[in-house]
Amino acid sequence: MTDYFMPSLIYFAAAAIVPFIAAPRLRATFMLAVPFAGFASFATMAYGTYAFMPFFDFNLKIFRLDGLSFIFGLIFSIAAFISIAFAWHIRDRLEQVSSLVYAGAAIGAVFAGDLITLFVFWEGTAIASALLIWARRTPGAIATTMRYFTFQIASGLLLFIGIVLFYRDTGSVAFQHMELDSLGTWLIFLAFGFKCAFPLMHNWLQDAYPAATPTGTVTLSAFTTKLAIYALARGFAGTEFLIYIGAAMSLFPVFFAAIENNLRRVLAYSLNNQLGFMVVGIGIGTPLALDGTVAHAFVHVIYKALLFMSVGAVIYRTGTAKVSDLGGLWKYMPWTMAFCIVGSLSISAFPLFSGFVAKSLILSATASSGHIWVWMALVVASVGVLEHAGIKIPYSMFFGHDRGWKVKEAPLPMLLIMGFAATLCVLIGVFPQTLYALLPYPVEYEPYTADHVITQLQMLFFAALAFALLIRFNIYPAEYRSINLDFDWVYRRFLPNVLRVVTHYVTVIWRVYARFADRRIERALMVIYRAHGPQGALARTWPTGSMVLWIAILLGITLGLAYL
Amino acid sequence: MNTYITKPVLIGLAVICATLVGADFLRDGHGYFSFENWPLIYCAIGFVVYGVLIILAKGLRVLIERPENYYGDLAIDSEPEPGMGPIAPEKSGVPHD
Amino acid sequence: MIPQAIISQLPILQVIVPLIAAPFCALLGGRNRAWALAFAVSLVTFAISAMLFASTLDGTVLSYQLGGWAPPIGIEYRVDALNAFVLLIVSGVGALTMLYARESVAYEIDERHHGLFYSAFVFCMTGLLGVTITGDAFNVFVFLEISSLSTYALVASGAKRDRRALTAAYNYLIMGTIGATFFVIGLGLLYMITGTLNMADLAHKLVEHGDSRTLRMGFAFIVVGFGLKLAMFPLHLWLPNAYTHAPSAVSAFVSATSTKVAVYLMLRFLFTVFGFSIPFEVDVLRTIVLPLALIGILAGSIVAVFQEDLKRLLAYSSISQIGYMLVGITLLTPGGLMASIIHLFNHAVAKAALFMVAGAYVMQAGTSTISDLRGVGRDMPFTTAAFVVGGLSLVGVPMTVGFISKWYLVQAALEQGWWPVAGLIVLSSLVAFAYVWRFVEAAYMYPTPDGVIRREAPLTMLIPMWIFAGSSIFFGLNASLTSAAASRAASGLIAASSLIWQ
Amino acid sequence: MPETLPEQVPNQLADLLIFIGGHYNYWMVIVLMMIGLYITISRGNLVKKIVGLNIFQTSVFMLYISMGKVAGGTAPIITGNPDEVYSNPLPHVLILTAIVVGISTTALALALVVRIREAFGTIEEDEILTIERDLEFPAQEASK
Repeated sequence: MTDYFMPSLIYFAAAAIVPFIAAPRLRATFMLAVPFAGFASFATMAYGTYAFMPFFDFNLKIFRLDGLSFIFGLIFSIAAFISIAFAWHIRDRLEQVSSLVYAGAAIGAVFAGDLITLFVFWEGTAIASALLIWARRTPGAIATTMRYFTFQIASGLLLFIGIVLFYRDTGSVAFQHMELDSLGTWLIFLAFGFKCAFPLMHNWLQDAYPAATPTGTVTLSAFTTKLAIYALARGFAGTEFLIYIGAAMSLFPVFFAAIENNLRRVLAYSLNNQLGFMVVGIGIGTPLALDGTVAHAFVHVIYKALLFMSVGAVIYRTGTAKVSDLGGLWKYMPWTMAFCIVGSLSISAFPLFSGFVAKSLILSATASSGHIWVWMALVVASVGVLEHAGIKIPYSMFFGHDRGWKVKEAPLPMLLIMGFAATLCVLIGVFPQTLYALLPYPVEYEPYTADHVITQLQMLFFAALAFALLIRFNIYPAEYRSINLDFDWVYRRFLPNVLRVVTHYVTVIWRVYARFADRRIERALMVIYRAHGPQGALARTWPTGSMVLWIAILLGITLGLAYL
Repeated sequence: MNTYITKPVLIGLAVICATLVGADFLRDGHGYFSFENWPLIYCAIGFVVYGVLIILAKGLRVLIERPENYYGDLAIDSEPEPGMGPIAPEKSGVPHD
Repeated sequence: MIPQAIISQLPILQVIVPLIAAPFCALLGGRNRAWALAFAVSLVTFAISAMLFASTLDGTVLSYQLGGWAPPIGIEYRVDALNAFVLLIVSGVGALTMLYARESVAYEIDERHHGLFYSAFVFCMTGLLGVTITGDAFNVFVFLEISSLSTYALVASGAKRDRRALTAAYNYLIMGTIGATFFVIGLGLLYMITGTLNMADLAHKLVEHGDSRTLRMGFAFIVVGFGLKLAMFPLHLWLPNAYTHAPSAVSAFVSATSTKVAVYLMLRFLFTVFGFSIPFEVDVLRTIVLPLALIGILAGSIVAVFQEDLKRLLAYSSISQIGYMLVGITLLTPGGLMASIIHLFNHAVAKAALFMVAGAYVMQAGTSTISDLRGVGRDMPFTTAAFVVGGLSLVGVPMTVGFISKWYLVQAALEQGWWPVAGLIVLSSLVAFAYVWRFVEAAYMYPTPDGVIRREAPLTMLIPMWIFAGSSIFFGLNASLTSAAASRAASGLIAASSLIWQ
Repeated sequence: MPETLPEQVPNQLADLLIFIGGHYNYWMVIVLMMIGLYITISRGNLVKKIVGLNIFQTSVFMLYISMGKVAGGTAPIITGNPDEVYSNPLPHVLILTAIVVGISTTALALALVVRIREAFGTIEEDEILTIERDLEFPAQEASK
């Protein structure tokens, strides 16, 4: 059995058992143990390819462990632990099972040695995450799930077609570096792009994440996008094209986040922005850049989960995540505020916090490889990150207008896990070497140089000063209930209208054609029926004599043929 | 929105910024690009970029802002956000404005 | 573990055991005693054919000389990969149909005739097994007549339920006898030019003999004779009435075996005896048999779509399925042959299951017309489910053995470059789906007409049904079993014939 | 007829006559066979069809027997005289079996005809067909 083993089997096995555990407490603790078991199963293994599975005439490498997949396996296990712990109070079996399957599929995909296994788990994450959003069970959420699911399956389909073409061109399905030269690799690249929220394909992120349950969003935030980053890093490291995509990706969400009313959508935009950083890192492709991407992905999972958790806690207590309804909670939820601030400081790369040690890798890699404009874009983007995630999230939730909320602090399990995540962020910030040791390529980069710290602090505090002044002189965008259109307007409003018009004309034409064709088809069917129906020539019971006649005729023909 | 950005907060911020400007000469200036080594460049970047960014965002908002029920009832924005199960009982304050 | 003495006697035992047991069934009479003996005999014959099949797995050809006479003079029984496979199918279907027959016959045939019915049934099985196993050409005729005569009697025994069974049996008799007599004439002509009746010997002599008008006449008579026995398109007119009005157990057994044995005979004579040594034989196949087979496929399935009675629908579907086998033969390639042999197995299994289901409906619902069977899906869930599985295997849905045979057939046709034939095969599968769906729709989509109560079929009927339905899926999933046996048989035939392959 | 037949025509004619004369029994087989088939095809009466069938089968027996004839050989029944010339016994034996098969078929056919007579009241095929058609499509009959 061992040669079929892979870590995600533990998640799937647990997912199979969980529904049958009646006591909610017991079920939650059982689920909590799963990430540890998952990580332990591959923690001590040497790098190499372990499990093989024959599939038609392929021999699928379903468990490959190497530098890149180990660290992603680790961070996915941590993410699984965080999201499961945060969902401690959840009773809904669907959400629990789908989160386990989701984590398992993501880890399975990370360890996939070839494209087919990757595709299987790629689809697994799509299905499980859709169920996770669906678990909220409100009409809006279900509609959003359908859109989300279509996007994810579209990505899966592109991947599948890409693999088929890739196999036809190169004859191999191994999952390693691919050049963007053939249609197959382009389709695979696009498939990864879909799930990595490239510009114009990004809006499923902002559309679906706010639709999930607060605990569901925490799970969602970790796996799909980081899996896409891993896939891009594995497949297309060093592709020039990615640098400019990454720059674009890190820039445009900043503006949307600044004016967004729903905090979880702000965080979704921020997630999109952070992905931009990672994509730039992959695009540059130098060992330092790739390390930067991996490090950034690693820390991003933690602090993004922390931010989503703090917003989740606020939702849990107040029932809303809208800036227009929140404010003044610092008196009632001090711990959540503290953890939220730690998260915000980490994301805005404040020194002594995890973001600082990771993002600087990417920035210096970009600068050292001479992409001035891209570097400028990333600097603007990091200021933007400070704006919407560093300041807007904590400020609008805990300070801002006092809406008169008098709520209790978040329940203890939530606080504990948020504390764990916050300490993790601080630890990585203070001791970057722990993180650097895990990275795939050896790192000789020292984040804490005086120059770097000072410039970073200057930038952050002057931005904060600007914020304070904008608030003071009331220029800061006011918060009121509203939504902002994004690319999803195209397929939620524009295309349906176009479709409605087109179907109107098509039906008119079809009706004209139908009248004309009906008579013809009717007559043809009658002819067939007359020949084959129960009284038809072919089906009637013929007199014996005629049967024998047929025999004689056939014999005659064959004998006649004998004389030709 | 400005109940918390009182005068002492502003003064505090100004003091921090002043010290940072003071610390600027500590930088030994071996950034990758030439303009990185100009004095106070990062302070300027932080302040100016932030302001421009907010103004551009407000401009964008004018274009793409829509009422909450723009996508009809089948959208999460127009339906009440039930959070986790029943809205936490202790909530007594009602959001106004 | 079986003593060597018995193993060497297996070929003759295969035929003698049922032959001797048959009259005893008539003597025993009585309620279940005749059935019990018949069932026991069928199990024994199945065991024998299983042992035969096992011993021919490694390609050995068993030969048994009746009475110790050397082959060209004496009658020799030869068992190679092909007829071991057919033997297994015939005795397997026989055993399971016998188990099924207990309830079905008790309902359809009145008490006094049970003994005679079962003895005729066992005689029919003896005849079919004999035809398959014998290596002597004239012996084929004798066993063919044994099985045919008993089949006519069995079909006629359906008269208790519907008097049209008598005319059906009569027609079947006239056509069957003419077919057999054609075969004898052909055989006589062959004997005239070669002087021997042993098939293997005949093959050598014919190759030496080369082309002559008598050989062509012999070939023509034999092909038309077998064409009639396996209900090739214009000669199929006896089949619908025979299968419809025969008792259900009989139609299940006969539909699954007698036409298959005829196909086996066609294969045996075309490849082993004639071996396509003269171009005339290929021309006959390509200009007469192939078009007729294609028309048969289409016409059979289209007529089946319009049928009101379920058993008649299945009968017409048999005609079209036989067309597939003939197309497989006329392709004259290893792939084509393999396809028709696998289809032989698939059709035997699927059609037996379907006719058994029809028999269960006749017994429990008293009717087999589709409109009266509305909502039967709910009242008799297992039976109807077996119908669905058998129907899907008939249509050739993936995961069923039907898919494998159709797959090989289309592949062989495409290798040969016969695009229209491949297209037609796929088209007719669609039509096949139409007539399977017609009944499935009636069974599941419509509510049960009120006042009609139908109980689920008894277990002794369900087990054989589900063994057939299950095996059509089981062999669909791990296709290697049937395709290995089929490819062994096909290569054996090709090697025997003088067709040269690239 | 041209005034003088070319020299070689007569012996061609002669060969033809010999050929036809010599094989008169095969001609008999073919004639019988055609008669048998014709009766089965044309006659409506079921019993007459069986008669036609029998004639058809006897033609086959004739074919086999004439096949086995050895010039000057007597019937293949041992007469104890060692240097007796017999014609080939094998066809005779085959035809014995064929006769047995023929008789049993006729017996079964006649039994069927008796049962059909009881069930349908007639053994004329077209009457039986009309009865069967009424059985099968009673409703349509009225509606058509």
